[in-house]
Amino acid sequence: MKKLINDPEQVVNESIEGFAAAHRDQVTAHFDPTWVVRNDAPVPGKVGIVSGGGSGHEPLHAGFIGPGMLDAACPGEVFTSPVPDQMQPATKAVDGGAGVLHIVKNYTGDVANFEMAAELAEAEGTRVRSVVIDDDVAVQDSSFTAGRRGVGGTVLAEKILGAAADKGYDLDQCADLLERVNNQVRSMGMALTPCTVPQAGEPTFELEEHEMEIGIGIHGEPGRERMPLESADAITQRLVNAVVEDLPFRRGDEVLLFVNGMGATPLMELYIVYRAAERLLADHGITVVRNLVGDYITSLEMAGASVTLLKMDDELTQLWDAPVKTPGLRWGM
Amino acid sequence: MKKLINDPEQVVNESIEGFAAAHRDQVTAHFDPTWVVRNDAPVPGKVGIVSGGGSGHEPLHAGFIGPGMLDAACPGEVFTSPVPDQMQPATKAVDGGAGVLHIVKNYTGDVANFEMAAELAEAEGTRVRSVVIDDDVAVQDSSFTAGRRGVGGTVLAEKILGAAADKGYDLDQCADLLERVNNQVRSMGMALTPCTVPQAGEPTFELEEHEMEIGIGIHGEPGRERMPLESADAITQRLVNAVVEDLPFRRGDEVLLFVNGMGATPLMELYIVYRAAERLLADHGITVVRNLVGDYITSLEMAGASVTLLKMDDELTQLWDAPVKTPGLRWGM
Amino acid sequence: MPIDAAVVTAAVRSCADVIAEHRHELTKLDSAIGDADHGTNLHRGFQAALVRLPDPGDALPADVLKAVSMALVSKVGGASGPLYGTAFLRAAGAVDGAEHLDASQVADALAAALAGVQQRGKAELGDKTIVDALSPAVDAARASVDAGGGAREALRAAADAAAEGAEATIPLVARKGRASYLGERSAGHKDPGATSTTLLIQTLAEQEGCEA
Amino acid sequence: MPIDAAVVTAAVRSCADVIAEHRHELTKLDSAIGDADHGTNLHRGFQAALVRLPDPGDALPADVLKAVSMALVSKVGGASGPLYGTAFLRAAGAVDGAEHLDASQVADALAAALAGVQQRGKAELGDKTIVDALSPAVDAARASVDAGGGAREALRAAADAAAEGAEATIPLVARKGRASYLGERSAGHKDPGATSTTLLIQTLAEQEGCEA
Ligand SMILES: Nc1ncnc2c1ncn2[C@@H]1O[C@H](COP(=O)(O)OP(=O)(O)O)[C@@H](O)[C@H]1O
Ligand SMILES: Nc1ncnc2c1ncn2[C@@H]1O[C@H](COP(=O)(O)OP(=O)(O)O)[C@@H](O)[C@H]1O
Ligand SMILES: [Mg+2]
Ligand SMILES: [Mg+2]
Ligand SMILES: [Mg+2]
Ligand SMILES: [Mg+2]
Repeated sequence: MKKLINDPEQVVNESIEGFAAAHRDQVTAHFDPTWVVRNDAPVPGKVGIVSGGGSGHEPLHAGFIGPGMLDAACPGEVFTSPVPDQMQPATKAVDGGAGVLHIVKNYTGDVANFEMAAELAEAEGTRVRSVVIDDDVAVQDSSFTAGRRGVGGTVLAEKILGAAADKGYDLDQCADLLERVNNQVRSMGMALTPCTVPQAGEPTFELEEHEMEIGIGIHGEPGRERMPLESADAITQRLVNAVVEDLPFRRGDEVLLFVNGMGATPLMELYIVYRAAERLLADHGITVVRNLVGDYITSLEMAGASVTLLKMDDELTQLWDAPVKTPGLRWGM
Repeated sequence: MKKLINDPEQVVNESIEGFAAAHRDQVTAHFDPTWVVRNDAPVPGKVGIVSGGGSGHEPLHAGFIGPGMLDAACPGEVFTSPVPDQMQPATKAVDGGAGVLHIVKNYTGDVANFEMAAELAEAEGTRVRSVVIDDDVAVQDSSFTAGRRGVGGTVLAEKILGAAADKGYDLDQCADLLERVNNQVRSMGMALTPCTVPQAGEPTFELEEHEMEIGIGIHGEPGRERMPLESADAITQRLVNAVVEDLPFRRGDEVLLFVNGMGATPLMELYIVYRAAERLLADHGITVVRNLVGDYITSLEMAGASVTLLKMDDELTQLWDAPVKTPGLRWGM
Repeated sequence: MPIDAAVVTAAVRSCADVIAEHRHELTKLDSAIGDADHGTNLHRGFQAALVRLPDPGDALPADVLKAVSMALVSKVGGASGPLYGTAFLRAAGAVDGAEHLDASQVADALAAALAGVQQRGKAELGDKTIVDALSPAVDAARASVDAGGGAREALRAAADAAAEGAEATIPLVARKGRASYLGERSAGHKDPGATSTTLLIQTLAEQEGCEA
Repeated sequence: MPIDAAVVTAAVRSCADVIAEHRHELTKLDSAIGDADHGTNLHRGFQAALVRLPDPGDALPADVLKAVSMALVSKVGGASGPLYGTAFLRAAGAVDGAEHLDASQVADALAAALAGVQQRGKAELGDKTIVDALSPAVDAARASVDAGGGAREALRAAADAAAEGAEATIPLVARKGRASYLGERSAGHKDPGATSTTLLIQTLAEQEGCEA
């Protein structure tokens, strides 16, 4: 395991310390339990937006704290959902009187821990609504299973909900909007290499030089299928087609195209994927009206990429374009 | 070689096509020769800022095109400096009547090609001034050698010069400022893994599991020294001390601390390095007044990091804080 | 020796030791079909539990179980934190007020733990989860008690049944938890949670003092 | 057969073939002490040169050399593009107006190429660069001509001297080019540029028609 770390047990604490130091004008970190909050929280009258999840996906989530996006984030251990003890103070701290929205990725652990946290917060008098993001089309959806994972769509959801809360949406409107975003967003990812959880010390799986994993999530897990490595165009076609067919996105749709790097993939390669994806969508009669290209929801040092499509309309476009000022995503201020 | 590419010969073209498509509202790409320019060039009366260099360092340089930073960039083949045929039309296109500044990294090829380009531009009536960035303290400076490489300082220089040109600095003032920035900035980098140039197909060097390279540049080359892997804190100490002692930075200095990822290093690890660096600087009596943490000048999928320090003053701080709107660096607009 | 707070406390300590010892093995299982953290997660939780154990002198067995529950919920995270946390909380509820536990109460505690896990996690037998070890364990313990066995026998029966249940997860295609994302590829691997459940029940079955 | 534009053109084609053949080897050398692109760079340049070669029917040797120079400058990039581009440009200048080249003009062209490389690159003998192959080649060619040798002998002498010069770069610590960044670690590797220079001169020495 080759990593720029001191102690596998301390990676989360130390990186959050560094993060909070680098952005001390904007955020404050609390430890044991660990949560990070914007300095001007709570914003009176605004719905507080809280997210969280395992660490190792940076900049998600703490990197998205700031005006126009999250009010607080709860980083768990690497690839391990946070515990209710973290969500409880975070939720309380960002309640400006309008209640708090929890944006939860659909993993058994995340859902259960956020559920317990919401129960605790409600008991203390904070109104909480939770919406679960499950946009990963690689996983078959079924009521008999854990369902689909929450992946790339989460980044878009956090941006859009942050803007909505800023615009004065109330808690129920925020929850409804988040559900709508989740219903209109789909993702699929692939990996060229595994990654190594610091505390495990060994790669999560082994891949031959000419193999890839298709249908991966964001936790270094193997995907739905292992197959021979293909060209960027062919891989992109697999991802785009799976995403388009799932919703389905239709001729005439306007979308936000998000090409996300899993961590180790050079930006150069992400733009090669973007090029292919935009062309394929044009063939489907789908227009890309907004885009995002880069490493926003990662899997440590995994090499690979994911494609996310969000069906856009005027409301979503306005919310997407609204100013945002976070360490990981910033425009308009 | 595992990469998200189609054809090793086409990686630069295809990624620039994707880049230009993703940012078509802001930039236009020209091919054969390849150069990328902001859509509103030339900005009348403003000094044009042009940079360029080998590809594989993304977002540098094309990712920094836009208001407040570069007017045009010339991407060479991977790790190969661009040719005068590229700089010539780029330079002409951004000359708004106030001349053009070339920001050149100190490599034999970059310097020679930009030199030829400047001669050609001057012959065509465009005033050009070139300044060479050579901030890498890993390389011993000497008039008998090629001198020091231009590395992380380039990112800071491009931001600051873009702001200066926006503020109305004339060509000579820009060149003087760039020289001043170059005199006040120092960098040092290290690698945990090599990278693979697509056209070469094989890693640039081999490293054992417990080894690292100290004193690397940004071209996948081995560093000054190979040594046993150390903790993030110990590695950061090596980088910071080398940088501090070189200028030297002194007690009471205010600096911009730039922790840069080489490509594959998770943001989590960069913040662990940031944490260590800020503490070490505090021990030296040096105050971090601005910072930048992330992958801004990369070496394909190399894992590793570099530390850059720029001595700040009121002028530089104001220019750093000025609005910038590029795909790779954005704030204030 | 009755199963009092001191015995339960000793059992928790033994569990912490066993998890510490097997944590790499559990993480390795989780690496195959999950995200390589199950051993690390439980180890963190049981270490936290050790610190929070009440003084057995002024505590009931339920207090000890509740302290473990709190530690697991607030330190483990992931899927297993809330699930095991709920299991211990429900077990505590099942023996609320008791100063020492007899065989039947032990079986009740296990049954309550299972009910809690299923309520939180919605998993059925055969989904390749903790339930696949815990559910047969509950049945075996109850059967042993019904046949007149003591706590030691009930726990031994439970441990054997859990082990068998955990082995039986190998060919299963997961329907709950992270392994479900792998679809067919989850078959051929033993479930980490069923394995840790087995280790914990085996530890209780070996615990000195569990003779009631 | 005099060394006219047709022979020079044929020589350029041979050079392109040789570089194509050795490009991986050159890139590999560059990978050890540079950035793994020297072979790729030169190959791109010589392929571009092939496309731009003038019709030998209406061209002088200098025109052919100039076309190669332009192609290298506008397609190679890196250090070697401007250096080789300047070399060919200066070689063209040295034989300006000549319809065919005699042995002395060949030696002059090599000398002019060296002067161009040194003016652009500021490298001295022993800096572990192109100069280490080209400089002894120039001396050997001149000596051969002075001793009454023809173009073929001069080029053979130059090729041998270049090869020796390139071998001699192995122990050197680089002072110019990318390899200089490695400091002491650059010793023990053959310089890619000196190697490609040797290949080019060897190709000229073997070229059919270079008998003048
Ligand atoms: N819904 C569920 N019901 C019961 N057990 C479950 C459920 N989901 C997951 N598990 C158990 O949790 C184990 C994984 O725990 P752990 O690795 O700590 O959490 P995570 O999956 O969040 O990383 C699985 O092996 C499985 O036995
Ligand atoms: N200043 C110089 N003078 C002469 N030759 C040089 C000089 N700098 C570099 N070279 C030659 O250029 C070669 C490298 O060329 P190439 O790999 O194409 O360019 P780059 O170093 O820009 O990647 C070196 O092996 C060396 O022989
Ligand atoms: Mg986990
Ligand atoms: Mg190069
Ligand atoms: Mg797990
Ligand atoms: Mg090179």
